Amino acid sequence: MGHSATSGGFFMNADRREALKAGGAWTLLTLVAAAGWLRPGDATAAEAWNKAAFETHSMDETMKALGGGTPAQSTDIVFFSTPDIAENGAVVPIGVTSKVPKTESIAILIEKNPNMLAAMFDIPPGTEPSLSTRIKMGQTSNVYALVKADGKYYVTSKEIKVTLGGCGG
Amino acid sequence: MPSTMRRRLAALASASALALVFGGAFAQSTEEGIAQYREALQDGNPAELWEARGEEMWKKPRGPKQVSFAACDLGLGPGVVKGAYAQMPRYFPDANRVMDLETRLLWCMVHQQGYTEADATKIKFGDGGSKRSDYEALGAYVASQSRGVKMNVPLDEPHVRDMFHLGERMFFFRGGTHDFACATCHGDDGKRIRLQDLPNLSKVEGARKAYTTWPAYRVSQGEVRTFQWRLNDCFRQQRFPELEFGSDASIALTAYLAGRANGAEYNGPAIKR
Amino acid sequence: MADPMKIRANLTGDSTEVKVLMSHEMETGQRKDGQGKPIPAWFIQNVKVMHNDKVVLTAQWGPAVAKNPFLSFKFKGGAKGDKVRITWTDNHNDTRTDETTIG
Amino acid sequence: MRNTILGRGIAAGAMVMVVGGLLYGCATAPADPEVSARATAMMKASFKAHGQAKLDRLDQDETQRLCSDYAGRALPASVAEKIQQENLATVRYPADGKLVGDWKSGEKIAQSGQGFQYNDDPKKPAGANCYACHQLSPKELSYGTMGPSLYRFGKLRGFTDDNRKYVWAKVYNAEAFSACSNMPRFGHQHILTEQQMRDVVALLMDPASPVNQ
Repeated sequence: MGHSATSGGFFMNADRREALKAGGAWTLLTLVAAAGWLRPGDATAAEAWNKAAFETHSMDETMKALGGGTPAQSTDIVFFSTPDIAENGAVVPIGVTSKVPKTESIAILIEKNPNMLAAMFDIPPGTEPSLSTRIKMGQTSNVYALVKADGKYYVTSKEIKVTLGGCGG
Repeated sequence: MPSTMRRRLAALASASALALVFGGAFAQSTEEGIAQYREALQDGNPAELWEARGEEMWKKPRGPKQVSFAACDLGLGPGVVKGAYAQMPRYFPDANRVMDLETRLLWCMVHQQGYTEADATKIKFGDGGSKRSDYEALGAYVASQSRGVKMNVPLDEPHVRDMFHLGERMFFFRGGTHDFACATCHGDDGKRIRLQDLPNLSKVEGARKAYTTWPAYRVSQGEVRTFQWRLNDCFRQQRFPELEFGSDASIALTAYLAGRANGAEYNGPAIKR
Repeated sequence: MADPMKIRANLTGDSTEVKVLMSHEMETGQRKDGQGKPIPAWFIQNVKVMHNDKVVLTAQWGPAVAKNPFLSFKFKGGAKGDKVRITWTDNHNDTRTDETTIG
Repeated sequence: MRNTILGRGIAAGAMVMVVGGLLYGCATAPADPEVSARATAMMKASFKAHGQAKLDRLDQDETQRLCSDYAGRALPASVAEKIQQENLATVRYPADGKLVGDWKSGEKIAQSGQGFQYNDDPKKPAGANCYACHQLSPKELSYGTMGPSLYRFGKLRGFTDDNRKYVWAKVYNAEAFSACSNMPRFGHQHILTEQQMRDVVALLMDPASPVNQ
């Protein structure tokens, strides 16, 4: 059946995997959604938001919530257009490219934010495993780019310094 | 597993930090880091969301008289937006006054659309959230229509010229508890406050570089800020009383800075920290 | 109702670059108002990008995504004139869909 | 009518009609007293009292007036001397002679830019915002360059009584040493309390301060 937006990515929590193993119903739903038969608004209601993964405070907890093991460090994950210093923590540009074959999803995690996970993206075949977005950082922190490829997890990180801008008033 | 894993990741992080230092491909200094940051922000400017909102506002009938801004003359004829911001502030005979963009918008709202001045100035500046100012949306739209146009404030016009000179004196006026003038922070080359480079607005190059970026989306505030806001907040930090919206002093100082920027290509609305 | 998104989709070679700006508070739930009362979290949770009828990207976001979110990525298989449609849904179950034509 | 934004504008416009022609064609004269007087009058009509920032903040003292009028021109030596003498005369040392306080508190004062803005709470202590303009502790990367680096200030110059007195006086009234300096007169203008002054002096002059490491 190939990939769909929701199969095999971070979006899948334990329940969903069970559903998938059980076959039938869920697979049909994703195919229907992927084919656009459900209009947005209908389909989005069926989309998952992994609450547990967005409430974690460490990489371990996050991996657990995502249902994955210890990620291997990889030089095939690269940050681009990601500054070493943020002039303001309210908007920090982050770009991640994964050269890991069969990349299925990319997540951005901020070690010292109140909750570590900032965003996760599922990358279906045909979409380049490379994207950029902007996140908030409360303070100077390590930023992790976590990639799931062919069922395995890979990670790289860099520190971004957050500075106090302006006149300080 | 938890703590070992955390430690391993920390080790990875410091290893990659070392790689950064010795790799040499990344920022060598704070300045370069900040430059990278600013560069990365250029990819997408939320000011476009304000521009879209402002364009809709400009074209729709509004106010008690249900009149659109098609009747509003920004100096180049009723409803003409293209290039208008690059020639403001300017003298408007119908109001017998030099006006900047925001003051002119207010004039059109009151004299053409039938708003009371109190209604039209209820929200001068937004808060980045549900409190939204029409001036910020309209300002972003009108200014965006001067992108690529050379600044050409009509300084030969006697009223504008007079305001320019008054604005120049104002720029150097020291006062308040801290003895600050605009020139305190913006009168020298190559200085910065904290990590922010300070344009030397007493020189043509500095005025050109700075003025042509406003209005701007401020990421720290999640809001588009107009030049009226920029001046208002500078004076707050100068420890002055509050500069009134649309006041002559606000227009005189704008005339000085915009006039000094003449000849430079307008390039806003920009995105800033 | 939420403001429209600003979407750009440009074809270069066989790759379509999508850039989108969304109008959203992305309130973290960590901040307090003037009276010291916590401001409740309000943020986009799900994003879906469709090329014609095919999903080309889905995302789950937490409140750490910056206010007025920006997202940029590329996909293959797009042609000029095709539609790119983006939908977001936030934690108040508010949703917004906008589309653009690949140029 | 005069109380409205647009109404005020029309009144000002009429004034322009009277004097506008006079100025047209004149060379730029930065310190033309007539232009300065009109600019000051315009400012007083254009600002409004807000919180603790009342309109009297636009009333210049002699130092402010001279520095405004000579801005952008060479300051004559006699004027500079006059400004420095008058400001030196304002410097007061603490009655107990104690000039050096707690550098940890001084560091906090140096980091804070709060105080005296119209939206600031006048009951809260003000900061000196030293880092806005100066490098001090090497741990703080976010420092300005409007003033010189003060890193290792005491260590380089020596932890002497004379230097402590100089630092006190400089923070108290910078115009006493450098006419039309950009540095606020923290003591003279009552921006910092006596104890805060001591703490800032400690940040620069305590051998244990991070500034001197």
